Amino acid sequence: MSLIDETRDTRVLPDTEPFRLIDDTGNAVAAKLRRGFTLPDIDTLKELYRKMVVARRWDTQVTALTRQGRLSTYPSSRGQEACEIGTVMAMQENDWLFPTYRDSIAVWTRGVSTSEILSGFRGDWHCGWDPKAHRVAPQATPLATQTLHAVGLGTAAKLKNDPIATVAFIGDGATSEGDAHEGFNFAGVWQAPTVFIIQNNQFAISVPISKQTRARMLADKAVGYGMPGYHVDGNDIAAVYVVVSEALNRARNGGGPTMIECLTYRVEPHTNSDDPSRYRDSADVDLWKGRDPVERLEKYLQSQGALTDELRESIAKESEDAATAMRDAMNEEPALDPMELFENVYVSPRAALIEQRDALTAELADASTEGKAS
Amino acid sequence: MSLIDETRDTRVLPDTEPFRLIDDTGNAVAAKLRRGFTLPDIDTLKELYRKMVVARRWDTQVTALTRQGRLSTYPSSRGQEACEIGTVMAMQENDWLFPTYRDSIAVWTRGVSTSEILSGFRGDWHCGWDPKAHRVAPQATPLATQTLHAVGLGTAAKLKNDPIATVAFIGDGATSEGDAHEGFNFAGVWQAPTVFIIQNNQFAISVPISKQTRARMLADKAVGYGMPGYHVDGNDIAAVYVVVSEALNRARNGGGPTMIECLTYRVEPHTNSDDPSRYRDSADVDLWKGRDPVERLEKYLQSQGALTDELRESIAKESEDAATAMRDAMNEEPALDPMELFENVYVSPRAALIEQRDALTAELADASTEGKAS
Amino acid sequence: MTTTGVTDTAVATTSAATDAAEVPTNADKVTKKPLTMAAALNSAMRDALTEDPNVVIFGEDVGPLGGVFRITDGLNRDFGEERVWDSPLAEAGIIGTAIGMAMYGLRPVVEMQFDAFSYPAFEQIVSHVAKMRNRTRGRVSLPIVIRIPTSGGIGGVEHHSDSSEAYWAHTPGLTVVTPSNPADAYSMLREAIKSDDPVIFLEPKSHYWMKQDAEQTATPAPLNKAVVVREGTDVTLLSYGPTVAVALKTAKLAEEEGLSIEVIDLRSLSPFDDETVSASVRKTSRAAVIHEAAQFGGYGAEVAARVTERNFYHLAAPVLRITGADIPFPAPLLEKFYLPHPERILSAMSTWEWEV
Amino acid sequence: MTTTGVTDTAVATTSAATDAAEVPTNADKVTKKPLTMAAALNSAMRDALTEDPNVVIFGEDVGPLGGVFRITDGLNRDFGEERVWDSPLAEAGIIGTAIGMAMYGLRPVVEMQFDAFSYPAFEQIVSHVAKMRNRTRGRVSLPIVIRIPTSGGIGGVEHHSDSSEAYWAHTPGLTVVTPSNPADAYSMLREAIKSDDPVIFLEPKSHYWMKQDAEQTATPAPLNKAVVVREGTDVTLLSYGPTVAVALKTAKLAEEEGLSIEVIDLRSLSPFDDETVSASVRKTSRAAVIHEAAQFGGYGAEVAARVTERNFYHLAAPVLRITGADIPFPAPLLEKFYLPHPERILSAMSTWEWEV
Ligand SMILES: Cc1ncc(C[n+]2csc(CCOP(=O)(O)OP(=O)(O)O)c2C)c(N)n1
Ligand SMILES: Cc1ncc(C[n+]2csc(CCOP(=O)(O)OP(=O)(O)O)c2C)c(N)n1
Ligand SMILES: [Mg+2]
Ligand SMILES: [Mg+2]
Repeated sequence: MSLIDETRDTRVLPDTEPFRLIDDTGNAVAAKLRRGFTLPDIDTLKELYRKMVVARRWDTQVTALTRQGRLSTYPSSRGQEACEIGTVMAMQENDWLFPTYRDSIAVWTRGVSTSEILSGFRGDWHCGWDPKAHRVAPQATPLATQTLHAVGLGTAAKLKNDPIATVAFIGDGATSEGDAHEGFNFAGVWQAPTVFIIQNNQFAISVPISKQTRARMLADKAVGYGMPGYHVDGNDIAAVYVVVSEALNRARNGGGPTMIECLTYRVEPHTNSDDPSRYRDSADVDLWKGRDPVERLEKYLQSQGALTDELRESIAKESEDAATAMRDAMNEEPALDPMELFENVYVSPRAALIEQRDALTAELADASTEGKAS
Repeated sequence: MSLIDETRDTRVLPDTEPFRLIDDTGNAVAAKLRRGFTLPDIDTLKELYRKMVVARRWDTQVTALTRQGRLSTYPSSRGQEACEIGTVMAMQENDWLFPTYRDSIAVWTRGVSTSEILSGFRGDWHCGWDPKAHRVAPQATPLATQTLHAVGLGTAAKLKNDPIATVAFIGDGATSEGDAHEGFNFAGVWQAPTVFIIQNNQFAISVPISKQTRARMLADKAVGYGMPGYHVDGNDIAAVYVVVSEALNRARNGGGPTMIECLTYRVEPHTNSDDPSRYRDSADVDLWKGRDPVERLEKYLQSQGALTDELRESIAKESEDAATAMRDAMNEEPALDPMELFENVYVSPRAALIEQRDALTAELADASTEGKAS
Repeated sequence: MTTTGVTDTAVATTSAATDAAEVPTNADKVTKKPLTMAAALNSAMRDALTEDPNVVIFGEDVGPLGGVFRITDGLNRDFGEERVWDSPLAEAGIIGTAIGMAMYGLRPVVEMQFDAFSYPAFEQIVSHVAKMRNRTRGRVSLPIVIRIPTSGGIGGVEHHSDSSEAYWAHTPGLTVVTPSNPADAYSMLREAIKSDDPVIFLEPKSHYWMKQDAEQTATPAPLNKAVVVREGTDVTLLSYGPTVAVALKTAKLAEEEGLSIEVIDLRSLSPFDDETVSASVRKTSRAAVIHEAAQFGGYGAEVAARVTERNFYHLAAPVLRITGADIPFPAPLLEKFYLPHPERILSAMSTWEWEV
Repeated sequence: MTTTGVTDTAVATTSAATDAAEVPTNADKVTKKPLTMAAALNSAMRDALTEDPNVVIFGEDVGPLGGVFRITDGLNRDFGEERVWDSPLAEAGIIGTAIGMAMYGLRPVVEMQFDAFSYPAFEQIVSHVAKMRNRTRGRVSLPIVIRIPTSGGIGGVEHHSDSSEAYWAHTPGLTVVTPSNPADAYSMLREAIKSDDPVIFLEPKSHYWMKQDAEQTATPAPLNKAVVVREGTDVTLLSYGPTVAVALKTAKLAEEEGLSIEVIDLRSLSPFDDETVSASVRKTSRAAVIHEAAQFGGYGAEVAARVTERNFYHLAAPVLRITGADIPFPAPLLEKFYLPHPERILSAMSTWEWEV
């Protein structure tokens, strides 16, 4: 069961037509188009649906709060739920996730708490959670740099004979960076247990994919690294889930890395401070909104009579709980301790930093005695 | 006439068997293996042979002088004459060459004088020639960086509607650098008139190609950039010459970039200070010496009765002239003017540099009055 | 010694250039109406593109979007894809291709989206942009302008508030400049584009929406000169880019306390205008330098060292450095504790022994 | 205050470590026989690999070849491919993967083949290695050692003689150290590998073949301390890495002229040992700093600035900087005009006003 010839003849390039199990209209594709993959069982699909709906509610709530100016910035995952949730649901507990700023719903679905995630966007600290507690690295901002961290961590696990895999999310634009190439190449040469999920949402802020590569598709890069490359419909969570699951199993079993391009679309602005009207046609956005990953699975489940009222209700409730938790998290005053600025830079404290910390302490004391806000 | 399907269906990957027109034994390959290419005419082949023999003599002489300790370092081109000369001979006068430290014989064959080339290795200045006079960039040391310069210059020419092409030499090891990826990718996206000649001599100092990539071959990277990728026998100058010629023509005519992997071997140490016995078997070296590019063409010309005594003599004479010119160049005392250190850093002179120059002038004056060597 | 005034910076905002539509299209206009630094920079590129067909602009999002700060707003529309375009997302690629273009006679003006995102291009800048002319004995100059929105003050998330000037200023072969007001932004960028030497052009992003009146911008100083933006007798405050406004605020406060502060806008970080600075320091006998970057090995170290070397016996007290702490730039809600401010500067000066 | 002696550096050579075969395998041996800095470094890695299974070594040519300077000679053979191996040729890749390994509990010791070839890794070092611990509120430390053969003096062609310390020292989150002799090379590398903070370890390549006698290496100072390597009363010469030997030569010459020079080997560039340095400067009242890198914005600027800040009223003269000129490192035949040497240092000191 594979998208590539088992002889690992990497000359077999992925099909330009993205692989899918459920099509735009919510119908399962013909068996011959499934390339030996089987549709996840109905309970799994229901669970994937639940997670997508709740994650979208969560994302919608953050976006709303950002519009109210309560977060400094937030890059929405909307429209990319199939890639984000399909991937995370395919991961095992000990696998490591290396997300970007775009992948907050993946981080949240992986188990990091809302307020820990909000730290970075609210601006009280860069990364609010303990990466080791959730095996989720900080959301990377310097593009493509995280691919190498994922390969390094995976290689360390391999050296220690720990059967885990690492997942690196990366955007279409970021594939143009030198670090993406080095990440793919080190993974190939070292046969790292790393799965690269390229979320091709067709834009890098304002720049369309056509200005990032001349290749037919990004998955065509895989052959140049001697690894399997898959081209998947990123709005079909069933396809994402089975393909990522296969790649992760191969990785955990010593089969090396995989590159998976998930074709999707960024329906929201890049961030709240972006203005898409300057660079793209709203008609395209509407077209892709019509290909919504959540609605697609919903249609399928309906057609299978699997979308019971009770399921709907429990999901609705879970969604509202998520939104409430979010609002509560926002209403917590973030604990801001300026002295912490000096605590985490080095393991071993430095005289110079202690001097600087004491100077700030004194300054704040003066300011408060003078009743000034520093 | 092409190694790739004219529909530019980049799914057609290069053959693992490198393309050649003349085989190891010096015989022309069967017509069906020529993929529509025709062997260069006999006069062209004689000229290619002449240039290779003379270039090798030149290279041998530099290597000898380096062993005598008269040059600080010299990375020999020996065994790579087919790639170096085949490429340069396919170039037109207005094309630009972007060589590396490895490609001295290409630079020399392009018309840069021996003493201008020796400057860098002798250590009197970094680059001894005027890049614009020969359309030959300085020999790049920071690996893969020159690929981007070649793409940029080619793109500038395209913007000015100048029908020229640029050639970037790059080694197998350097393809692992992020800049190689960015060079290939910018070339693809901008359809730059740039031909990338990857000289796969199978080693990066001590590191074998197997530790640089998991791909079947480096030419498999081309599809990931939407450009044609060729896999060529780098010891068959006839093949290198026709393939590079086609790529350059396509580039000059708006057809965009090409990646050409020339499979060859570094028969000499990396540089004079290297010790290959630490990392490779001398049997491999002997094997590849048996595949010598010069001898291969020599055998073919002989079989065609084209290698007349008169041709041999004129080549022998030209070779000796080259060696003599080299020795003479080495015997020139390089003009060393410490004051020049301050002249070329900026177009507009700076007060601080003038102060520093004057300080050195004074120091040298003192030293000489005190009869000290500074 | 040219003197120009500077209005205090408006509160930082990352919203789009509202007056982008009425961007002036030539230098005169710049000095005729109040305009933002964003508009002045846009105008400088617009005028350069108009005057010299070899000027090209490319980088990430500088095309139709007009850059994330809208500094290249309208240029792609008005000059077309062959003069102003979006490149692939790769900073080494942007600088590396600019080098090749400059070798062929173009004058690329490229943008790094933020300081921290120039780091992938560090090798191309340090090993090639800075060294090409010297390497080729003056035969190949690289007239490239690298625009970088610099420093903090806008509540940017991690990697969006770095100040990278110390890295560039230490690199021989580079010219490093930074404007502190719209008029300088225009004249300095115009000069930078005309320069045959590569220029690192640092744009204080917190000042993009700073407005300035025409009369204040009469005679712009040359690119390589520092400027006394406020005269004083007791102390010389050396500032640049975003800290010029801070220095001026400090001088106002100090005045109330009867301390007369002379404020210098260095403008050109490399080369350094020793003449203007030493003249001021010899007059006041006390100096302090202000910057946002970390103190250790920061640009202020060079300022303090050379001011002291050249004026040691005229100094009544050590040159002070009021800078960021030796820590990574803080998260948005904590940056106010990091950025140098007037109270901090005044209290630092109060540590000087005043009876000497 | 620990005192160690340093023999003058042997003429630089890039030939293989002749005594690689007899490399000692533990610390004791190091102090028992003369050995080269190359052997000391090799020994430090060998002992670290032996003691801690989490230590791994990788980089370009560090495997079977033992590195272009043979510093990792024999380690791949003796510890195997899973502990010591050749990586693909990509510096950002080397640092980036080291980061991931360190996150999982390994302690990578990686090599950048020369300073200038660390520049492709600049973003990974500055934006991640330096910031990860702070970013994660101290939850993720990165115990990585980045070894870089630094500086000139071996007639290297372009890009092979840079001194990059100023770039690293200005970057909060990094620890930057450089040994000047074999005993320190051993003890400092051992400590660096044990440190949970990332360390930039600069190895003066011109000293790789420098030999040292056992008795001189009795008690190595801690990693973060400067050391007085020669006591004196009139002037404090601040040096590090390759310039320590130059400072000692200068002190010898000065002695003949009746000038008593105290020589300090800074050893740790970040953090800076103010205590040791200020104590010396307050004793001598005059100081000069020596380095190979360009002067402008160089590490010497920080040294001059902080020594002056902390000891202004004890200084009889400005702190001098004897450094490389503000130009790219010269071609081999011209480097002798660039590198700081004793005569230049002495004549610089002669510009001080001596009657104060
Ligand atoms: C090295 C680097 N350069 C530039 C940026 C600025 N930047 C942030 S997001 C972005 C676009 C990324 O596009 P893509 O990789 O497709 O990810 P997406 O935002 O679409 O998920 C850019 C240019 C950055 N963060 N890092
Ligand atoms: C960025 C960079 N890293 C490291 C080096 C050091 N170095 C010089 S040549 C070389 C090996 C290059 O191998 P390859 O690209 O195959 O070229 P070849 O020498 O075989 O022609 C290395 C690692 C360098 N010059 N530049
Ligand atoms: Mg995208
Ligand atoms: Mg090679």
